[in-house]
Amino acid sequence: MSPFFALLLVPMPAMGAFLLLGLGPAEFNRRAIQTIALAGATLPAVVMLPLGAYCLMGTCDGIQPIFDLEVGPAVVALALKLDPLSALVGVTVTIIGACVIGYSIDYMAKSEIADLRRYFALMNLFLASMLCMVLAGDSIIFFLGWELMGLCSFFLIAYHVTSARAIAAGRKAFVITRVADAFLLAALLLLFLEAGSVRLDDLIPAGIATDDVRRGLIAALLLAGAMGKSAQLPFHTWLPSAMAGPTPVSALLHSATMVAAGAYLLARLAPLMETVPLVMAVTATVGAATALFGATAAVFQLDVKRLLAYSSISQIGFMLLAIGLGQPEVAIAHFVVHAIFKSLLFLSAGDITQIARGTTDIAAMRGALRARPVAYLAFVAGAASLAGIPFVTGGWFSKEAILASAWLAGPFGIVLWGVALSAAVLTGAYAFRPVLVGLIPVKGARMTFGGVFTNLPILLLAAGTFAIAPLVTPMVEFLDATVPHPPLAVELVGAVAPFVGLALAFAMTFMPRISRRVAQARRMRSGIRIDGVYQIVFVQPFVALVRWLTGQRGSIADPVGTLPVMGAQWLVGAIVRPLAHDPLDRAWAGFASATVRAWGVARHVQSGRVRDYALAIAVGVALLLLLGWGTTWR
Amino acid sequence: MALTALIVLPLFGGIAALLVARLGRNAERWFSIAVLAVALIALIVAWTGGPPPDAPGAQWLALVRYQYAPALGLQFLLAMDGLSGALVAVSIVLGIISVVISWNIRKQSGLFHACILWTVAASNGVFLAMDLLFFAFFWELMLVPSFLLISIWGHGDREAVALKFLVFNAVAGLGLLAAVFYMAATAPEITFDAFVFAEMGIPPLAQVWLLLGFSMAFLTKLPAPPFHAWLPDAHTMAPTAGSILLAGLLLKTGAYGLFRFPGMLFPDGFHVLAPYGLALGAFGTIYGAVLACGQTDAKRLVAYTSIAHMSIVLMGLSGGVHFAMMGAGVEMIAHAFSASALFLLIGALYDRVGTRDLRQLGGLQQTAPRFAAAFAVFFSAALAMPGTANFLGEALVITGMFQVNWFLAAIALVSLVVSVVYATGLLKRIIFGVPSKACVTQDLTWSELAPVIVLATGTLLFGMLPQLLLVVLEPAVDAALAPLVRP
Amino acid sequence: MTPLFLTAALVLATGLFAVGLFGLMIRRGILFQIIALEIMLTGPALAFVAAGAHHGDPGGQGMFIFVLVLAASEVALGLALYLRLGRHADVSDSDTVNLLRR
Amino acid sequence: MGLSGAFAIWAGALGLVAMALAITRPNVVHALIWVVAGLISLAAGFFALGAGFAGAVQILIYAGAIIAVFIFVVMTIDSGDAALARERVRLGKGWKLPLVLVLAVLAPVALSLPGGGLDGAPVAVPAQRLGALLFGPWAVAVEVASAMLIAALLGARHLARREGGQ
Repeated sequence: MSPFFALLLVPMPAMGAFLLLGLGPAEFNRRAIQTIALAGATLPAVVMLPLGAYCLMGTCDGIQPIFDLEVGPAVVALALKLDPLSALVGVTVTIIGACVIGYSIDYMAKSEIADLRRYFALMNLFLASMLCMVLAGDSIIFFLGWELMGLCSFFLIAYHVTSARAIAAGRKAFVITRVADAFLLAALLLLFLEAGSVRLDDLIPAGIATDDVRRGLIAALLLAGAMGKSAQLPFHTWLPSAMAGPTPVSALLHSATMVAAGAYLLARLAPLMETVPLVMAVTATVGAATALFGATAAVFQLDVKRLLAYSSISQIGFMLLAIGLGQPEVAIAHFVVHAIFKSLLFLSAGDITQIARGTTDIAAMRGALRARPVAYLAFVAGAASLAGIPFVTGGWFSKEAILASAWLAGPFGIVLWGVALSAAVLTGAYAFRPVLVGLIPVKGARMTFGGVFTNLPILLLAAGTFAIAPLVTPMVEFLDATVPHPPLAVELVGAVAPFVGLALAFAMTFMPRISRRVAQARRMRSGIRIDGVYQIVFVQPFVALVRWLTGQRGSIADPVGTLPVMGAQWLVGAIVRPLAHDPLDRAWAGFASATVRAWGVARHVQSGRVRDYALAIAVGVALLLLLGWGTTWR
Repeated sequence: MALTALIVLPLFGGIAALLVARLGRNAERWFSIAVLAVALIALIVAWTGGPPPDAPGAQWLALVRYQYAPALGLQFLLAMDGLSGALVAVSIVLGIISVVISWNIRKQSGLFHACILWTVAASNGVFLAMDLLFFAFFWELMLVPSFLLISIWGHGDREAVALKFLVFNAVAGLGLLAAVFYMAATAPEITFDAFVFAEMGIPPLAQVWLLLGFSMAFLTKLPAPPFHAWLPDAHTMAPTAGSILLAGLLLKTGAYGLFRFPGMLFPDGFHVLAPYGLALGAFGTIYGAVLACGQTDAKRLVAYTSIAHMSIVLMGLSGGVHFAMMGAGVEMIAHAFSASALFLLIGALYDRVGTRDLRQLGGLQQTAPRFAAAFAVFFSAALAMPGTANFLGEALVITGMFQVNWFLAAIALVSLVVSVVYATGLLKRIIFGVPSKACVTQDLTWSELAPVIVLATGTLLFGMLPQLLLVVLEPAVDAALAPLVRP
Repeated sequence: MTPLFLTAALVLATGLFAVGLFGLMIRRGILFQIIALEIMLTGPALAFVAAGAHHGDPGGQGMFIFVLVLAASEVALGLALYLRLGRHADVSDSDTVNLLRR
Repeated sequence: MGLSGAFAIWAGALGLVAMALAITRPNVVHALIWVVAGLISLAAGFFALGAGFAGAVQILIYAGAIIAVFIFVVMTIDSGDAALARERVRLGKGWKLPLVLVLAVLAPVALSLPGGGLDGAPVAVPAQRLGALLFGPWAVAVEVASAMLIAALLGARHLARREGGQ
């Protein structure tokens, strides 16, 4: 029983919890649901940590095959895989999953049994699918996890089933991620055709070995798939509106794990991507552009959750930038750090805003220091790590590594470095805005503390943001890579950026003139209305086509279906109907009426007058005699 | 011998059901279930009965041949391979489910169960008959019980719709008959045996015309877009059992026909017409999906999704590549499960709420959680979520399409995306939202939940552990592809 | 001259018959039509007697007797009908009497 | 031997002329008298042909009895001058077609006249031979003739009976 057998056990508990809660017919009370959910969430962590430790000690590059079967010429061999990348990400995901689900036990305490059960079932299913994707050794299980995450995000965003906005947000998220999944599926299937097997170890060399055109296409498709799932620039519109879901969902799915799955995909297939320089350049530029766009949009947000959503977009932009520059390991390090502080931010913000009348806009966080000190201080820690306060927070190390790799990547790299730096400054700005708002004292605010399930995860994550700081470089080495070090001056500039951002934030919150202008920047707040553009360019034409085809616009319903039917009916009219009255029959009828008319005439012969009859006799005799004379007499 | 039982048993069972109905106390329902169960056992016996000695190919699991009029070339020839065995199993299971689901049908319940059994018998006949005359006979026979089911127990203006269904398919059947008789006439000595036709070597031009005749019947039953006008009406007006049989059995016969005969009898004709089949299939997936998004009647929406899924099967079948054919086979069975389940659920909802209009439904999540869970499972099957058999089928078809033509693969992927739109649309209007006053219903009873669980396990099992299905289909696909090897 | 008597007699008989027929056609009065009928009968009578005379066969005169009987009964009925009709229709014109029932 | 075919033909011709005049008279009585004249001349012809009995029967029964009854009936009908005028008018009309037809009837007989071949003198046929014939082979015919006469008698009596003795 090879040690890798444990790999199978990692997603099992979460899947079991889902099956029990989601599809199980048995009735559970609230307490039972919470225990099953907690078990489903924490057990994977319990199993994953020893595996991670095993990986730390020795080499850990093992495959646990599940089954294999022949489909025609190809062999489909499903398997789970343990290597430094999957171990590191797996540990992070399990830990954060446990924290968030633990937190949500208290957070969701008020919702009634049926919804609670559905919520925890879906959260566990999400955790299971994320772990499947992370630990997948072949493209089928990878795609299974990838798609199941999309499904769970749809159901969880639309958790508040009665609110039309949440449902619409869920549908939008699912459609856009599904477009990305289509690209990814195409890429994986093309690789499958090349390799004749589904194992990632075979796919990557086979992908590298193919001709350039096909490899370029595959790489481009993979990038498109990653960008869709990670809400990068063209596909980002679904993430801000996905905030309609409950806060723990946003914390786990839409910031820490699912949204960063794109980065993980590109990191996993990095050897293949690096062989296509053009796609790498595109990845980098997209990453940088998204980082900047996300940061600028976040600055103008009024709602703390939307602010954090745009922040996620920009942070993952940073990850893509790193991958684009050929440093996937740094990106993964940033992934781990980002996962920790972003989920921390969401959980603490959720806790603060929950007690303040439930709305999640920044003004509601006023006086949070006194009202909710534990959550507020945790929020400050997270914000610091997000902004990248030097030497103290993990965020600084991973962001510094990314800026360094940008600087060292030649002339084009320096441009990207500039963009990334400005994004970092703006990150500092938007990170500290809610913190400063929280400092504004509010009279009569009573100091309250959440339950143990609320505070334990928050404290754990807060500690994590600081504990991870020294571990960033070892993490990168663990992934067999080195952290690039730019010249000292560049590092200093990077260190100053967050403080410039802090100043900006201070100006925005406390100077009335600037804060008023920030409040009115409605265009920026809605992400330069890209969402509206998509609505006009994609959604409305599609709805119009549907309306036209189903005949709601007064046109023929289902034209391709009804036209042959109408043609047939016309044919019947043109050919059959004239023949309906059989022409032969009509001829006989004509003949009959002619005889009737003839009878009319013939009737007059019998005039009843003796003279006429005499005349007839005379004629008859005359003719006979003539006939007789003509023939016999002579 | 077991093979003939598969057809004869339900056929005479149907007649017996008419009589048994008089005994009352649901006698005919238990009787029908018993008949179908025995048929299932017969299937297993036939399956495990070891390969028949005189079978022409390696892939045949069982074969029955009885020459009852050699002078006229008439014989009773049945043969079963992996695919037809699986389809027969599916049709029997769906037969049992449609009996279980319509437990509260009181009007002429004897005839109702007779129609169900006759439909199963006729479709088993289509799946097994290798004698083209009998194939054509069962092909037409299938229409009669479905016509009765729709016109007697349907809703709305059911007679007109049933008639439209009958006329559409009967007229299309003429193409099949013409081709069969032409082949029988030109054969060296008169026979209807498909194996003889396979080795007969029909001239290529004739093959094209014969294939056109065959595909006229199969495409209408499939249904492929220009000939699909009968399906949405038939489904909306049919009773729940009728819809299940229609979606689970009748649609599969069209696909089975395209799987078996073009490859075997008309290889040259297939190479000529395959591109058109691909184009038609591609158009069908997009057309069916887009139309499904705009429907307001739940059953009509699912009917259009069936058109989209079956067009993907058509693409797979006319691809002529190993993956595509395999994918088509899997998609056929997966669609049978998912479409029947959706019809079952919508039918159950209709029995409780009295309407299928999506604008009046909604809020099932609050009032009937078990309903909602069932819908969610088959919602994910409808949009081919990995882990369901639908995804396996469509992924294999798309892989095949990548080998044939990338543009078609792109279209199939677009149809995957559009499937999300209509699936979430259906789910939104039924499950989510504030529960409308029409929607306060009691949850699924056990008699409805059991079939749902059976179908769910079918979909998820073949999705998670595909080798159960692929091992069965492998020989059938290899044999079907043998004559088609691309020149 | 004597040998031609039978042919001439037949011609005369035909003439008598023709005159009777002519009378029947042109006269409208019922009485005149009955008279014309009588004249028509004398035609054949003459022919019979002439033929009998030519062949020396008494049959000719026998037939003449029958013609006579016929003429008598015919006149009797004709006049009876004439008297009966006289009560109802204008018997001077036989056209008015063209319906079988009154 | 005294029989002379020529006289018979001559008497026949006279009869023909009388008959022709009979049908053209507007007055019924004149017409009847011309008929009697015609019949008597024909009787003369019969005598010339040797058919004595026939001639006698002609005069006695035909002219004497039948036409006499005829004249008797005509006398009972008082056809006034109006009828006379009307007859004159009618005579003038519509006689062309009948004339043509009558000539058409005469034409073939006249045309076949020369080819006759029916020569031979008339042979007298005494009444005794006639009597032997009538009551010999023709006995049945005579009975039938008498039955017809009785039927005519009854018919005439029934038809001419006044409606219920008005």
